[in-house]
Amino acid sequence: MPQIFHRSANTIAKVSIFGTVFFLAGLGWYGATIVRSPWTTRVGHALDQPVPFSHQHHVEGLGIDCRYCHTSVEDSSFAGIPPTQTCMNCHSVMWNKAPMLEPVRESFRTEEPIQWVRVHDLPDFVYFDHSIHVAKGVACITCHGPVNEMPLTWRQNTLRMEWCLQCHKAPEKQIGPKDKVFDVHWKKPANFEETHKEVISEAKLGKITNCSICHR
Amino acid sequence: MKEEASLLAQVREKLQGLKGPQFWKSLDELADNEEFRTYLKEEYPYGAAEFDKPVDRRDFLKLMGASLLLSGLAGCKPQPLEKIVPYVKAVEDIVPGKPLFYATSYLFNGSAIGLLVESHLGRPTKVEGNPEHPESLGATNLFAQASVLSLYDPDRSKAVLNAGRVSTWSRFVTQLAEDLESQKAAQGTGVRVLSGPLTSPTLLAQAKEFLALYPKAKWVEYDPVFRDYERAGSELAFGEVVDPVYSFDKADIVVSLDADFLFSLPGSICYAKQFISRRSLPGDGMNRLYALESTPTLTGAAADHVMRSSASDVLRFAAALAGKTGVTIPSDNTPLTPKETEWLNAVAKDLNANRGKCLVVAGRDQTPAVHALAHAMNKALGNAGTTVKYISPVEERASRHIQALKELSAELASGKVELLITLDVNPVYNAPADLEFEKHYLKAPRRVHYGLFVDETALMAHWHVPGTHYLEHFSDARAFDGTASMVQPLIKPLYAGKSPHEFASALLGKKDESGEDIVINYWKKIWGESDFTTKWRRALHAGFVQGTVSAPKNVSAKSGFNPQEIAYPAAAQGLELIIRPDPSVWDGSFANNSWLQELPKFLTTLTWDNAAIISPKLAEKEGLKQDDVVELKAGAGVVEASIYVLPGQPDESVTVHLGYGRTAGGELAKDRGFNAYRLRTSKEPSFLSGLRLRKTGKTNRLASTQNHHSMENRDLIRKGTLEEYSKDPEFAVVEHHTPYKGDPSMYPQYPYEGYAWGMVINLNACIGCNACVVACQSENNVPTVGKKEVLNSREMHWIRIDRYFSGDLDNPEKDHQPVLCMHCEKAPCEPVCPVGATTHSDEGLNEMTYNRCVGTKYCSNNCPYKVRRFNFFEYADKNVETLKMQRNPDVTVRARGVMEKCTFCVQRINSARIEAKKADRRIKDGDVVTACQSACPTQAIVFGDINDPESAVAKLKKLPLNYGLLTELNTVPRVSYLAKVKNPNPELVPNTGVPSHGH
Amino acid sequence: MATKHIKKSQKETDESILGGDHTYGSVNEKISSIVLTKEFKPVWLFGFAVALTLFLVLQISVGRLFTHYIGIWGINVPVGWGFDIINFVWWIGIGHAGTLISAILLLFKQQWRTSINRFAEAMTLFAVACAALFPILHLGRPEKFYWLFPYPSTFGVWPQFRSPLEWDVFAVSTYATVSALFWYVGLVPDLAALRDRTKHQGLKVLYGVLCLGWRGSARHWFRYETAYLLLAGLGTPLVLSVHSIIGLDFATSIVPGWHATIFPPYFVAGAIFAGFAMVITLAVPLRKIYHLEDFITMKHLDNMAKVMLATGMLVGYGYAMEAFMAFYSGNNYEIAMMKNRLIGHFAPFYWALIVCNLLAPQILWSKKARGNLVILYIVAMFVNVGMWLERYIIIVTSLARDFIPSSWHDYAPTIWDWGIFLGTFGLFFTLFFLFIRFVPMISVFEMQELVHKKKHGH
Amino acid sequence: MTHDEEEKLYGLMAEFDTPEALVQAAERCRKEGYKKMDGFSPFPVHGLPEALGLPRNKVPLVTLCMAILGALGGFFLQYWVNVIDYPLNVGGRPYNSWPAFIPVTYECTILFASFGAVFGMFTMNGLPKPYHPVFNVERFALMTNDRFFICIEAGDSLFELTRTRRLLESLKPHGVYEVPS
Repeated sequence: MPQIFHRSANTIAKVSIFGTVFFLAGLGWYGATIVRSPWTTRVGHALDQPVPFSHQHHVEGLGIDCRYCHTSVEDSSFAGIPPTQTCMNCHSVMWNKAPMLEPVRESFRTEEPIQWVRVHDLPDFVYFDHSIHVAKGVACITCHGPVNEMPLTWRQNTLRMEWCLQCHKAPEKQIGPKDKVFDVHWKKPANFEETHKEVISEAKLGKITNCSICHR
Repeated sequence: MKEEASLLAQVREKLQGLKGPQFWKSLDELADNEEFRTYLKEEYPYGAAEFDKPVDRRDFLKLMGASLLLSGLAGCKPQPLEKIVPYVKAVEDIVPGKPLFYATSYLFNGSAIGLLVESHLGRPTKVEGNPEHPESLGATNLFAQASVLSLYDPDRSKAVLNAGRVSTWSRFVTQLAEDLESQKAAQGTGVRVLSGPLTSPTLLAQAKEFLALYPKAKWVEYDPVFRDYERAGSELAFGEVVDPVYSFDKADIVVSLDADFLFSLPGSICYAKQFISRRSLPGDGMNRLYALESTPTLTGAAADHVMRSSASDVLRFAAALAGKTGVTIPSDNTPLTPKETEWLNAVAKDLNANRGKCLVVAGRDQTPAVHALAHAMNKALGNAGTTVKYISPVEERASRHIQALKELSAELASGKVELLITLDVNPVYNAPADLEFEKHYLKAPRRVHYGLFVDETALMAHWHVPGTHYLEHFSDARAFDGTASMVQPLIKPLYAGKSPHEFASALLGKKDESGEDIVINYWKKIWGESDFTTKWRRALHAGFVQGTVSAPKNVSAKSGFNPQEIAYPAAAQGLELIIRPDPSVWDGSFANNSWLQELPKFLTTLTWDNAAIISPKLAEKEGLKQDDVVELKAGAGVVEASIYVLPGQPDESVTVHLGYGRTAGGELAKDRGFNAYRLRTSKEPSFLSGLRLRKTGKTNRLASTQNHHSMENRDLIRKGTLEEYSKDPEFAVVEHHTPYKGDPSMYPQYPYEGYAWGMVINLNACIGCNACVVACQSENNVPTVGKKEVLNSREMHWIRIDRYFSGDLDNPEKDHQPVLCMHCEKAPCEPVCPVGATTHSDEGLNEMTYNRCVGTKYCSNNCPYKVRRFNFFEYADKNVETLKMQRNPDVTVRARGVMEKCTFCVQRINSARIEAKKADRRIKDGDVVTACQSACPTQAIVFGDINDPESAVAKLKKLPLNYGLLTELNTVPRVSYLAKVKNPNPELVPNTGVPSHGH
Repeated sequence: MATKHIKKSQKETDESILGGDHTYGSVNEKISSIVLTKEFKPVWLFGFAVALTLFLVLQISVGRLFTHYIGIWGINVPVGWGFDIINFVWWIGIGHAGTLISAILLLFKQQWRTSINRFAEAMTLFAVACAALFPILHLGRPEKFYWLFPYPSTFGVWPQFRSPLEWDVFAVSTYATVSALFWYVGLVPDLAALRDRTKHQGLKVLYGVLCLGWRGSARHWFRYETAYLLLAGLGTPLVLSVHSIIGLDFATSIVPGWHATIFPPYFVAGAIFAGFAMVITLAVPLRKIYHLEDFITMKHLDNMAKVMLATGMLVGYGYAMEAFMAFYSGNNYEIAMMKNRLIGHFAPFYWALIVCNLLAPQILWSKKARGNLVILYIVAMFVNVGMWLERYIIIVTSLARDFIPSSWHDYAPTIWDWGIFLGTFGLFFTLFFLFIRFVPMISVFEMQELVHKKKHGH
Repeated sequence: MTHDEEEKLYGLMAEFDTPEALVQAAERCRKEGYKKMDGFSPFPVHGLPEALGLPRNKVPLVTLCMAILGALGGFFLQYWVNVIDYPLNVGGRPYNSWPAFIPVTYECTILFASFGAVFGMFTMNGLPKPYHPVFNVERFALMTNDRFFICIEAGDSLFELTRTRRLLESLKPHGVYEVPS
């Protein structure tokens, strides 16, 4: 019988088999990376805001404390977004002609709130509480990143559950002294573990096995 | 927290923008107009939606994607951006993410229930009782709990209507001014105002002012659930009208003459608490209740001895009893049967043995004579002043509603009335049929209607003015004991309504006086200017005015009656019709509240319908069964009703409930059940004989949530008598309940250190009043599903009240058992979940993680208590914006296809834990109160840390009465029950006394 | 003497399982021609059309399910599982006969398996395909079905391996994969045969690719046979485990009527029972239509009938034990459940089941009956229905009346339940018709082996 | 016959009518000392492997290894998930509730073993191999129908065209063919 296939068919056959295997594997890997890529998580994307507010300028430059604007961070689950009023406290006198700030003044005039774009947006079925984290010595920058270096605010971490877990599985690595929570410049000293035993032991109590802490 | 700050602002802005009674738009609509419109069509009416509807394009693609195995990539798209909207100016003492509580009062049946209302960023979301308030004592009833939903009811009237056309308040005011002006000359001869009971001091003052301006005008009060008979009765007994105020906590023996004092009297919340306080834990001090009833009620269910009787015969019993307790009564020529006499003698003996420590209560629906006899008996037994005191009527004018309404419709008929103003009443729907009010109403040349809904009356009025919900306005009212209570708004009127006071002041020709000022001015008159503000603030803060309890009046009842005063009814012929307010929609004013519509009415567990309730005997006799449609012909009218067969119903009577058969007043209210007012006559409004019942051959399926009434000899509810209890306190934990000593598991026990949350439900205390069910619903965003779904047993309540009948089928014992998730330590539901969506916290909570659930329903199948609920459709209404505002932001709104169930109000536990942690302390006993627990009038539910030996719950769990449900399955439930102990009279046939023979 | 006797009986069976006077070539001819012929039998076309229509019904029903959500079914609380799981268990059960015939009978050196194993295996594959739909369809959120597989998710959570449903995921997918492999491996030499037989160049290439260039080398056959035997050895415990695990779905729960230790074996027996019924249902018409009487002889049908009778008795024993244990346990709930089935308002279903699964097969004691195609076919049909009823009884009646009377509620399927149920027949037969037309439905090389053995009587 | 033609030769092939003939032929050739040869038949012919002197095949070994791999992998996955990575209290069961992990372990074992058997077999057989010199022989197409072939490869040390042909013809084959490579 005449050959149906050319010699090369053998190689092609083997190659194509391995090809498929690797292709599928690659597809899986690709999916896994896409899901975690900044494109889906928005990590590092500075979002356009009605007013190009710069944390860098206000925090690093002017040294304003986080709590001046995010008032409820210590006693509520919600850190709080400053009302227009807060902006106007200063900007009624400083830069009160700056066109950049017109939306702020307009909002104040018309009593129409400024609609900011949410940078740190958890899914609706997740209940996160700022106050307890702050109270237990988790600094703002631990999750929000070097806000004092952000001309426009971006998301520093994925806010994915796996991200929450990697901290809660070893909390002691992430916490600092309670009085340094709002200090954007605080760097963990080498001997921190020795000096702050109680903080650490406390942090170790954090539970990841109680789903209803975050999901209810 | 998302959008919250903004939501209110946005919604209100939309509402303001709106003209006319059409739907105001929602954010979704702005987002996608087309989709939204189709949604509106399919989704509406909310709560009873036809859920069987397509998903929108996006979901569809997503699902198809899933079916094409592509869904793995679903996670590969960026999260949609969301807006976050702060205030423009910070609002005083609002901390975003933290709820605030305000004291206010809720008017039910003319009497004020003090409340604390939870508010999230200006949205009232949940109602709690006000511990300081005499009528609440920290608890609530189901109507108060559900009232918060009515606030957000999208069917509420949204604009002033003139002959059905949208108009404005100012136009109305000018028009009204003209009409009144023309009446001035005649001193208002032709003016009639029809309102509910005037228990609000301010409104009463305004009424008086109005009558002063128009001396010949009349201000008529009408409440379809009126207290005329009580008043006539007390007049008969005392020669003047007084309101009795009972102290059940002081009574060892209580006799109810067809009185449902545990649920349907003003003050019932307080009464229930008092009554139960004497039997919640069995012992020497335990009280005893004899109930004589013409239709099964909660009070009867709680009684130690029940005697069924036709309503008309109650008088006979009352008289006979009175005769035996030292009241002289005219002789009765139709004597009681021996068995009845035996029962009566026992009761009389008990009463006489406990002079000054007993109480006889007559039911609202009983004739004046019965009330008079009750008063006389209490005097003869020396209870006056001890277990009952008398105060001047809370409804100051103490008018006879039926009589007044009768006169009014007569005047209407004769054309005397030129201007009729109906203030928050709906006579066209709820006037007794024989008055033909509907017909005469049209004879008034000018008809003005004020109310929350465009109801039957509004549709026939020239003008309709939208009213405000009690959470939207300032007002005041008086509690059952006279305490002046404050009503303050938690939110600006959603639909530009006017408060009753603002409306009334318009009647007085005052231009745009704010409701707040009106109330303030009234109290200024009372208190004077001196440090008024502090008094006012104190009153608002407390929710009521300290020391305004009415002083007891020194009155003395007659000690005898003559035949004119007490005329015995002729022996009843034919069937008797009993007319009662509905257990969940009451007189019909709650008919558009989906929570109440879907609330299983106690004893029948009916939802979304009313029915003609008959006894098994009668059903047998007439060849009727559940769901058969019969024609009821009585007094003035005819209706078609579906049959519900209820054991315990007297054999010769048919009970119907008011509040259904509405033709207007909201999408949910309309076209459900039948209108029992059509059978009501002004002469015999509560019961009448000569009912004719005809089979139609039609059937209409009634949606009851429990179709099986017997416990099947399973010891789910364990009960005994005080005797048995004193012999063997552990009768509830007999050997076979725990066949295997020690741990039957091959696995080691999971250690629970730290907090261990648990609950005890005291079956002695539970009266089955349903308050917990509605409380849970509003706290946990539990959706309603509509009749069609309930028929397929898909209701969503996280806590349900099982009720079982036992003993004699004709006059059975009726037992309630609240069942919620038992949070089993060895929960059968958990190991069967393939994705670990339901797990156990180390504090012993059985957790349900909705967003992980894929909906296998295996957990529900494997739950022996069947407390898990499944979202077969997208039950939660995601389209009606106001309903979103009602939701509790601390609880996830569940999506379609996921399982849900009781969480022990974990959101409350978590906030308590966080506060405790911040303060570096443990959670104290009482820091966490579950919604069901706080609503319960009788404190039947106790929750706390069972690892803390000092906690209330731990102590109760140590009692010998404590037992677990189905513990033989080794589920180790964290919820346990205290067995029921009744205190029957040893001299009577144990349990429920003699079986009735009927007449 | 004894050996002689054995040889004799052996001979008999050989003859009776291969009729006619066949050579290697004629066997190949006969079987391949069915595939290689150009023309389509009208019967086939008609059947295929019907099957496609039913398949369409499935697509519509599933579409409806995905757009209108699972509430369109009749399920409720307490009856959280209805037709979905009934069908799942039923189809999976049917699959088992295929694996049994090809694997277990191979191990037992039952030569009569040869002519039926190929399409029995195909039946397995398609039945599993139908069954595998339901674990996905029955989810409240079918789009999330992949959460049941262990993969590194961004939530950092995993499936819950204590759940029998999770066991199902592994059991069913393993079963599907292994059956497919088994089937394909068996097919390779036959594809080669088709390659060499067909004149059509395109088909030559196609079969050439599919048979992986099989050239019947002795070395290949050597390893091939070992592998095939090993697969059979693995398939046997697999098939037993799969339905045992399905049984555990119920046995591990606490629902009265489910919580029974006898379930795993009794489910396996039931599966084989149902499977053989289905094989007969398919074989009887097949041999008629394609004139395969020589290959699928009365002996085959007789043997299958015997297996059916035997497993039927096993299942009957299962029912008896279930009832006995219920009463013997003295357990209130179990007794109530049993009473419900025997005399309660589920009695009609229960007794119908007894008639179908227990009484009907008894007729197979008679050789005559086993030899009568009509009777055989009817009995098989009874069993098909009966086994479906059995799952209905187990699932619905147990859930509808469990521990707390207050939550008792009955179950009524909706049109969509039926739609999906009938639809799966569409899927099954569509695949099956394609199979008998485009794939040799009898293993050619094994038949040739049989011819060889027949020739030399060893 | 020239030298380079011999170079292009894959081997010599003889065709037989019955499996028995094939087996005898194989035995004979082996006795002659030929190593590189193979038999071809529509179905497995018993005795042929022995006749050709084939070594024990490794399929069972591979299968066993895969089975062990599957078992360990299956159990470890569950152990790691439930005990190490994310221990959760599920119905009060211990983290390592090994009895509940058996079914999945079991299924994994069988799955891997089957993969081992099938893919092991194909790999060792060097399949897929769509092109093979034997196909060059016209009559080889009948192999799958009812013909039996033996092929002695040119690569064999003893291979010498004429002598080998003579040997094969002495076996009374249906025919002897050269197999061009």
